Amino acid sequence: MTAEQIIFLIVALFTLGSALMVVTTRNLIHAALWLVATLFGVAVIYALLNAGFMAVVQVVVYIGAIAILFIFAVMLTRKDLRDNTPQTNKNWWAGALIAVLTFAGLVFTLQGWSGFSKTASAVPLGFDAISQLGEQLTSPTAYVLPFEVASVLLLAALVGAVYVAFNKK
Amino acid sequence: MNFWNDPLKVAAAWLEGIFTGWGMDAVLAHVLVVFLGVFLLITILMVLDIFLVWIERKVVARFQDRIGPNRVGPYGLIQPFADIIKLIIKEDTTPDGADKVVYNLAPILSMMSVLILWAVVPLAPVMLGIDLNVGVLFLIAAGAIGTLSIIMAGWSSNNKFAMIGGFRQVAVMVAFEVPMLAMLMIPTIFAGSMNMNAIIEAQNVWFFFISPLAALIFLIAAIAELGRAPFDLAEGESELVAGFNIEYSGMKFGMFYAGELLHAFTFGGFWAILFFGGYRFFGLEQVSPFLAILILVIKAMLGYWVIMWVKYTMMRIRIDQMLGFNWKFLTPLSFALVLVTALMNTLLRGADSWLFVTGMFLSNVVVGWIALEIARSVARKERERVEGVKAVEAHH
Amino acid sequence: MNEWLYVALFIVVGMIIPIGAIAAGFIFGPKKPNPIKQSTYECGIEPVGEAWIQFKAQYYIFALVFLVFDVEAVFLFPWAVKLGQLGLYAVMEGIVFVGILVVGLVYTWRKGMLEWV
Amino acid sequence: MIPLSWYLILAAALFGIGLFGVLVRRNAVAILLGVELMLNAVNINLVAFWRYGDVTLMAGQVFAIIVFAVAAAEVSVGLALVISVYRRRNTVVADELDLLKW
Repeated sequence: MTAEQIIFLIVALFTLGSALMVVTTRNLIHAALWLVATLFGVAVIYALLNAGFMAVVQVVVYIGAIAILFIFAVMLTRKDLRDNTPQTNKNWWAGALIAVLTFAGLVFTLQGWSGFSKTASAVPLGFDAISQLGEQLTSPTAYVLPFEVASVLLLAALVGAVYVAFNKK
Repeated sequence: MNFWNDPLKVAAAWLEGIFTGWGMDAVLAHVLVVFLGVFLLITILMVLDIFLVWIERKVVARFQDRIGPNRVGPYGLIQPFADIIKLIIKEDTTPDGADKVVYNLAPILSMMSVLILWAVVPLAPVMLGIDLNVGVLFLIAAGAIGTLSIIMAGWSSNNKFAMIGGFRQVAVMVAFEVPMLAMLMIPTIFAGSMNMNAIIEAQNVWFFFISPLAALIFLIAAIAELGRAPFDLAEGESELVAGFNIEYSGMKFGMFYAGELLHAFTFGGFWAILFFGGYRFFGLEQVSPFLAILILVIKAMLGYWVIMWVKYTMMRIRIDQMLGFNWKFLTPLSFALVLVTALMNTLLRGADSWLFVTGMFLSNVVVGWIALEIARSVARKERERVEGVKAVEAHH
Repeated sequence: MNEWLYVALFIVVGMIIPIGAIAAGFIFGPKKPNPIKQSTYECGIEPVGEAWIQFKAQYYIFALVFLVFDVEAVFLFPWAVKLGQLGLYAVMEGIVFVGILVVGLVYTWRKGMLEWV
Repeated sequence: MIPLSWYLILAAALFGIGLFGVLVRRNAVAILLGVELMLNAVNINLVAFWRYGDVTLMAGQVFAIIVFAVAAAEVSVGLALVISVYRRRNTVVADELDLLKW
């Protein structure tokens, strides 16, 4: 086993363990902090995939903004933060079954695919993912439409959230 | 390649030779050497941090017409070491009902978020730190961890002041991160890269002269990010007592305190790197890496001095004014500046160097002037409105 | 391997050193807890209730606007990197992109949501 | 080298855990935390396919960034809904929001 594989396994276990804590912890602030740990693990996975930009963006967006938003939202709805009623509903075993079946189904489906265990070729020397990204995000023949639509989506999210949560009526 | 010209490579090769001589695996030896290098750098930073306490206290004393620490050692130089011994032998209390793990993790993360910033600092042309092609965003990512540590400290202390202080601090920090993100785009546009070293290499003319407004806004956003005056709302004794770190004592408090000072110095350094040419100074950096490091440290100290100067001459702003200033003035202005810079950069491409610099400088001045005029007219209307209301009230 | 390994080393060392400092404080400091000392500090007044009080909605709005601009910056940074080699159309795309988001900021402003009441 | 399958299995497992969270948690904020996990699982897949395919085709990364925007939109509107519901009904427990059953 190479060092890279060992690192991957450690990070993957860390990520999955924190993810399990996210869905099982009673205290919601702890759940949000475990989410931060999970997302950090995912950022390390991106770094392992040579996607440095994605890794740092993961930290900036998820840990810097989304986790903070979650913590603020928990504080705003704090009555349920420390209640002692069960945090999971009665059908938790059915949920667990569905989750396990989904996982098994996904793995089973993927196993039949010919490219399942292929390995990556080396990144070409001097390849700059960010500059490629910049070019393709603005190129009319590539992804300029998703680029602008993302802006509209964010606008809709901002306006919608402000309207929904704080309409003074 | 001798030690004087490339100390890092020479030392690393020498150490790796020793380690492999002991029969160590080459890759492992390399990692170990890098580990030692990182350890050395961070230790130097911590020692520097100790002296920053002394510098800060001396400078504030001068600003306030005092002498400052002068009893312990020559010029009071031993004073910070006495402070550290005091912090170490102080009792480390944890309040009842605190969330122990989160409470203890917060100061560690706070210090770590500052220390890792130095990973991307290019110290000299041959000592680039880590040559990340996302260097500029790394700054924001580290800041995100710092923000998180403040929320963790505030929440886990089980103290109302800590809670409110932490949340207010975070609200201000995230608010001022928006103009900071925008201002980081401007060196990126000029250099065509997010790599810190590429940004320094591109500064044949310091970016300060090309985009002075960007340098100014970056400084304001950085000061807010640091939580120093005029944005030091946690220090508001009458409202928040000490903000998020009220329950911390001993070395845990020391971590927050030292982290803040080192953070200020680090941002002085980044200000120098992004807008004042980093280690470059009329070709002197090519003479020796040691000279380059000296230049960078002097520039960082000057940046740090400006941050202190602002801190000790400005009053604290109220939090509503802080946030209003950011969202209603700084954010629109910084995005307007980014777009104007992008437009001018494209229009002036291929122009002579002096034309480019003059055009950029003038566009910055115009944008700043328009923004100030708008702010002034809005302020005048607001004042008339308020005074008009008062006049009517007095009339009744 | 790649440069992120060095970043990982920085993170590890950056945590070891504060842990060491705090551990030193833990070793050398006295440990004599008592209920008064352990109570939360509220300027000498006995603490009433718990600290997990409810917060006002404005915090959420600020985090929300920040999130939107943060994600926007993620899109704009690759644009900024490549801008030097692209034509005027790229600048126009950027202006449209930012312009759409500024509409959101103006809406929030007009709704009075940027006020710290 | 790490084969592609490892990343895909990790992503599938993360998706499963997220799905479990969405299905069983009672608190609406916790359900949104589960959705975040699922979106991240998708992103791991997208970036892994980018890396293991032709790296000069940026589609994987572009769509991962779009997923960031989608996640941000989902979280902001979702949490705003939760806060809105909390203000009207004083609860964020999804089981108790049964107005439409009547």
